Amino acid sequence: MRYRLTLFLTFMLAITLVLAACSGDEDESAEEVDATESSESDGEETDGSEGEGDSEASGESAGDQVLVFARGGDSESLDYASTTDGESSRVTKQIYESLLDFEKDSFEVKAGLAHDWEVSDDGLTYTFMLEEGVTFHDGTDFNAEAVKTNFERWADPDHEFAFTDDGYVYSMYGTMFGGFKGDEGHVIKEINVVNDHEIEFVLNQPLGFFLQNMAMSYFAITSPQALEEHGASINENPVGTGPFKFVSWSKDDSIVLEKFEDYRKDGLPKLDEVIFQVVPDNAARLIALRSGEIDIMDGLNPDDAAGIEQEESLVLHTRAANNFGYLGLNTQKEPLDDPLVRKAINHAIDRSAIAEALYAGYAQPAVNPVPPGYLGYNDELELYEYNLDKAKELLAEAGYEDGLEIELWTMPVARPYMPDPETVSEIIQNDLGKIGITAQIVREEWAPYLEKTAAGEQELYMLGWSGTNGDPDYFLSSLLHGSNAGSSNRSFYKNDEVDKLLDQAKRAVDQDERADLYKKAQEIIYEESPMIPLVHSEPVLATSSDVKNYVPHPSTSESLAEVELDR
Amino acid sequence: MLAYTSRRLLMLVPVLFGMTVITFSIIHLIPGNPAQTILGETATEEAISNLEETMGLNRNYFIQYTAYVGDLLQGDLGTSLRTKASITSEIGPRLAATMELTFFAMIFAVFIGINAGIISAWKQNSWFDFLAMVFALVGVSMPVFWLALMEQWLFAQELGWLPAYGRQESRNPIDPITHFYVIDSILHMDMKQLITTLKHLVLPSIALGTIPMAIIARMTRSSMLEVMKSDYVRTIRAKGSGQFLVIYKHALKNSIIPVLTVIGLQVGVLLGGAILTETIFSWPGIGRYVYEAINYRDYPVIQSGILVIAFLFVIINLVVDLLYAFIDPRIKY
Amino acid sequence: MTEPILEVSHLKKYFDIKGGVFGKSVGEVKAVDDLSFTVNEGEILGIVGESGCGKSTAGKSILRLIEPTDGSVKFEGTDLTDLTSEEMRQLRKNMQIIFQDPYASLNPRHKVERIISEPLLVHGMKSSKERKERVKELLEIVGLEAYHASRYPHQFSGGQRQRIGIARALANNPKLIICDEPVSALDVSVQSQILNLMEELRDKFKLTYVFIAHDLSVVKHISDRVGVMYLGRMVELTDKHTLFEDPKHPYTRALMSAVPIADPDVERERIILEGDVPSPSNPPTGCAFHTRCPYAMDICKEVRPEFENVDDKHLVACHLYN
Amino acid sequence: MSEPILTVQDLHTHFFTDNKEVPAVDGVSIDLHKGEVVGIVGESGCGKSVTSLSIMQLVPNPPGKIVNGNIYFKGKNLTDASEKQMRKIRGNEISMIFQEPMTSLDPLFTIGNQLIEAIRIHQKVSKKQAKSSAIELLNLVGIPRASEVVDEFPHQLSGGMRQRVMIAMAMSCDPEVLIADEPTTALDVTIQAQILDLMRKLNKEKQTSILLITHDLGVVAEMCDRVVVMYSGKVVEEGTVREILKDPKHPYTKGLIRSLPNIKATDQKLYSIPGTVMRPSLDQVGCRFAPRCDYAFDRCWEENPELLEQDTGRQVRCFLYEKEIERGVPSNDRTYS
Repeated sequence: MRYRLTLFLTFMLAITLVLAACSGDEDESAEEVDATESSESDGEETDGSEGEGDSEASGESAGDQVLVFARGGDSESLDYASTTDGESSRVTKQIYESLLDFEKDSFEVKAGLAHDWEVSDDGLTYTFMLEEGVTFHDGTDFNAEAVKTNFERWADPDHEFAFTDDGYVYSMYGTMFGGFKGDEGHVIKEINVVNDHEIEFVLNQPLGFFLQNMAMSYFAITSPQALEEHGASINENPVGTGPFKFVSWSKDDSIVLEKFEDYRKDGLPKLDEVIFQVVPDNAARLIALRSGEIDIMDGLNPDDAAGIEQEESLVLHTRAANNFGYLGLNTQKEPLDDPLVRKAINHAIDRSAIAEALYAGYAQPAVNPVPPGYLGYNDELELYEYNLDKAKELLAEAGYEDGLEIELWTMPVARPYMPDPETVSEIIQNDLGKIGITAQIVREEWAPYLEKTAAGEQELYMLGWSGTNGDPDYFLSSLLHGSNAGSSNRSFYKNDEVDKLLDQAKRAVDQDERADLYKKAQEIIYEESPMIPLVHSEPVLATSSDVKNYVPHPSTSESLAEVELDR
Repeated sequence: MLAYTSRRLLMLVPVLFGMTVITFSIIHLIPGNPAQTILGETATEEAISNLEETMGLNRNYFIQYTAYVGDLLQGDLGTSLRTKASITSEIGPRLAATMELTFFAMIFAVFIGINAGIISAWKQNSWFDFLAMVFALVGVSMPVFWLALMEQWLFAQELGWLPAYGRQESRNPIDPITHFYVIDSILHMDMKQLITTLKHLVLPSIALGTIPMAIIARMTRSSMLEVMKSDYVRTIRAKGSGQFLVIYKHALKNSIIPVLTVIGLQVGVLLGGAILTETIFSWPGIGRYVYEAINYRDYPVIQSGILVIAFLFVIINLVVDLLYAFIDPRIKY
Repeated sequence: MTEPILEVSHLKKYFDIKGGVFGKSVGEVKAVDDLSFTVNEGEILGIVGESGCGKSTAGKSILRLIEPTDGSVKFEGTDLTDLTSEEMRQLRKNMQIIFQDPYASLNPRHKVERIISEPLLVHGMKSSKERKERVKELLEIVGLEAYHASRYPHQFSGGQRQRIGIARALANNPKLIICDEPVSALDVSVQSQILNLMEELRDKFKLTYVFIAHDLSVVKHISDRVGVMYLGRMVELTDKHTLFEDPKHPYTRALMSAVPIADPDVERERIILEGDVPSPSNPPTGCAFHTRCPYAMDICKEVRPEFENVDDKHLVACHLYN
Repeated sequence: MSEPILTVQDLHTHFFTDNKEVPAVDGVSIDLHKGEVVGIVGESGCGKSVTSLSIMQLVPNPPGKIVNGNIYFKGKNLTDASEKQMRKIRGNEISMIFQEPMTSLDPLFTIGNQLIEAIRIHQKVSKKQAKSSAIELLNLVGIPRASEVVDEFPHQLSGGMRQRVMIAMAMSCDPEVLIADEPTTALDVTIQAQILDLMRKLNKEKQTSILLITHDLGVVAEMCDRVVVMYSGKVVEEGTVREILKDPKHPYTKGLIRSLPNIKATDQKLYSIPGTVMRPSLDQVGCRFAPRCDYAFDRCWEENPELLEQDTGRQVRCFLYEKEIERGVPSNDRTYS
């Protein structure tokens, strides 16, 4: 019995080896097999989607317009509003559309499902004119009622589609619209359907970045019929109006989308199929790109980027910065309550060294707590000069000519804005040592770290922030508004003037006016140094040179409607 | 045999109970408030208290545990915090993926390992023996990720023979039935798909199977050498039988028992510890599922993943024990 | 005759057989089943029997190396089965055991010095110089050289190892030594050396032996009285001359006739027993030997024969003589 | 007497370990005739088992190797035979049984399986036929319930039963020569008597020649026609069983017989050969028994005695008998067989 098994195993191994060896001419033979094969499989598929057999066949014969987008992790959920995961919005961006949209490479707002919009002078009423003749992937019509249903779903935990019992929380809605239905700060007072293609939002108070919000992929529109039909499992059965419709999702592996033939824009999308493939290992992903198995790879190692630039068959892309890592200073604690000390530290940190060490240069030393390219980014301010003499002077001025001792809290986990906190903390410790500040590194587990820094136990600490809707408010107010001290403002920075500027900017409707207000706030912050922005990382990615019209968006989610493959 | 089997099954009960206690405790053993850990730096207090409410973290431990075990008994592993999907349905395909990979890795390891061990023992101190044992030593100490990347570099990038990642071609996915893709492609009667699936299995199986292969080879060799010295092998040779019969019938069966122990342990290790291989080869398996859940602090998934892996481990070792009894008539049932 | 130094009465040792779903005890192996005999001071009592008859278990039960299930063992009037383990430990000074396989019973990682001096230390010889002296003395007594003390067991031949085992047993001047197959692993020419040594030592130190063996000729050579065991019970016990000249029990007779004699001229009637010794977990009813006995009667299947005197001091358990 | 069926001629089997060459068998010659039972007697390490394994070409190599000598079986020299030719002889024309019945059977296969294997290696019969002959063989060697025992595993049998199975296996192809290496040493006396009885029966009924290797002179007395006494790799004495036991010549044989505790003898102190068994060695000069010999004189330490042969076939390796044998002193009667 035993050697019968051995023989079987020998046989199995032989097969595997033959498979490996004969793979070279597999393509030609595959063609022949396929002809008989596809007809057979057609007959057997009963519950597959109708078009699948065709699309598969056309996908095979055309072959070209199937794009494989490889990334490091899978999507959490395909219900965009209940997650803040970037890998999720990357996919839902293709399936869903919002009322407005961002320009290809910036956070500038443009038309989306609404081709036009009006804002009342008091900034309290927004009217959107919706595209006509748009249908969802399930064939139902897109109209103002659908928009209303979606917004009510997010605002009202008791809404029939809120799925609160299934753990759905629309945290981004709460953040962006000041809370939920019934909350004090909730800005949306009412939503009025004017007619099928016109909808009116009435606000309690002006919200400077309301339009920005409407362009976010978090607030896209789902087919109400799909919500009815799929209920809480809408997260695995997305139905939108976007250029691609959902086909299948094999978790931790791939999500398959196919061309939506009735897409509202003629001639788009150009691709027949998009496959989001999970390839967790950076090196493996690069190998797959080189061997032609994938077309776009996200999450390139900065160290590999230089090599890519040399390769003819590959193209290197940089995504504009949309985050920053910072060294926080607890402004309530001695000696950090003294702006002179804070400025001294600011002069002592060598940001370029950090950018070089961690991102191989694919990062910018940060000046402001807002990424460059954002509305109101103050480009008149210059980087705090890395100047140890000046730093020492400032310290002496503050009365610490003999140096001082301080705690430096270091993050226990890696984040996109801080891929290696341990190294950063060592660089900082070293830099501070040069001006006589002895930094003691403190390590905590992640949850206690967050709890204790929110409670203000720390002195120096490390954290960061990532953008979502491309509005400066999300950075500046969260991190530095006095009302957020003890939650997201862990520097406990309270400056009435800054608070006033930020509040005004939040309510202002005119974008230029907002930009001015933010610039002023940044000046004060720059001067007071409540936190030391370190770097804005610029993620790098690579595509095969066959991929055309691909433009990475700073939000990490770009529409692939115009992308095509040229091979 | 029946009594032995049922006794072994009964002995599982306390083991399973212990496992549930341990997995249940995981969430309460991490420092700090679990809800804060899960939600991260942008969490509001309200979100934290909401989550505590949903997860029942504010109830007393006993009630929480009872509810946990009650759900488990109904086959309900809970809901993933991250994806809001039922863990039971999420874990199935991943388990299948891991089991398929483990199966082929073990076939590779067992086939090569046992044969190399046998030939080494047979031709003791020959150049083959020497080479095989050097190779086995290297195999044991070789970092899996390095081997995996070398395989990818050579067979995927340079030679283009085999795919670098995944269980199937992205551009031509399979329609899963059992989620064991080899079985699925047979069920679909799709020869091309079967070949593709097998091709995807080659590199990760080798990467994953190399360490067990080396261990099995060394174990088989020493076990064979022991058996070859035994009186009954001398008897069989005195009967006039050839080496092949001696080795593949008698010596192998006798030396397989310690090897079987190793195989059982290794299967367990592979099931739970294939994270590296699964990551490098983009294998959507259970190791990566748990690993990612750890990154995202998705505690229900961590609990369930560990529970399922531990359960499989226990079952495999049970099977190994039953196999002993099957192979060796001296083991009392 | 003097008072018996050792008095064993109704000694029993049953081992449980585990099985079933819960691993409960499903039966017993009656390794030693109601064994009684006495040993006088200075005497050598031989116990013979085939493998599985319980002779070794009996030896170990007497010293409480394994706990007897029932019965009593009196050593110089003290009932050993009543003693605490500490008292027993003290008493072991007077009672020693020598095992069959000298190699397995000596720790291969210890030098002979340590092996022999260990019992000395246990029983209170604190001075290491004294112990060294004693080890030297003991080695000479058993026919080895003093320099052997610094060697390891594997450096010795089988006979020499058995000498070491004996030296260790003698270390604390015991009164009684239980010899469990002490020569059966040895070559013939060495076996006679050890037997002679043991006899010399008996005379020199006034020792008492219980000599357990399966080899009838060896037992006959060394013993004063001989007991024959079959399936956990004594079937015959008397002084060796009576036993070998006039064996009563059919088993004893068969056993004797089966021993090959190295003399081509000896012609004798051979009794070849049928079959194997039955399993002690399921011994036959009545007389345990009836399944193989050429003289078995009906009563043998039902009634267990008493172990009683047939002639003067000749105990037999057989219905033929009652 | 006719030509011997098996002749061992000046056999040298050496073991090579740790840079040492040990002449385990050092120039042994033995004849075995049809229907004859020849005993090889000696203590452990004397080379008797290695001699038997050498005949079967089963000396584990490495470390053992036949360095010199011939083994003729029916005129064919086995030392030149290929492994393939040897396989045809083993178990078919020459069979062997071993000392340890407890470990000599594969514990994982049924008795039947192992017997059938033995049969089918040499005979082209179906499994079914082989099984029925297996049952027949078990009956032949006196195993009760043979048809059940074929399906049992070795551990379910007692030592005596296993040795019977070993004999059945050895007899499966009606061999002309049976080599029995301490076949009863591990068995109880009553079982030993059964096994010896069985072997005697086979010898008488099938005229199988038996080479019986043992250390027990009692077994020799009961079984053998002729006896070869070995000491330290060499034959020291050879003769009929009566000659050896009643009129031993070599001091070693004499000592061996005298040191036996005899069931019939009276209480005297046992004779014992002083010293311990000498391991064979290439460096040894002189008679290997000299260090333990009561009669040793200077020459014994310097010169290796030759095996002296009387025309009757009686052989002794001792200087003491040089003169006696030259003078042709007749040995005791040769009629015993």
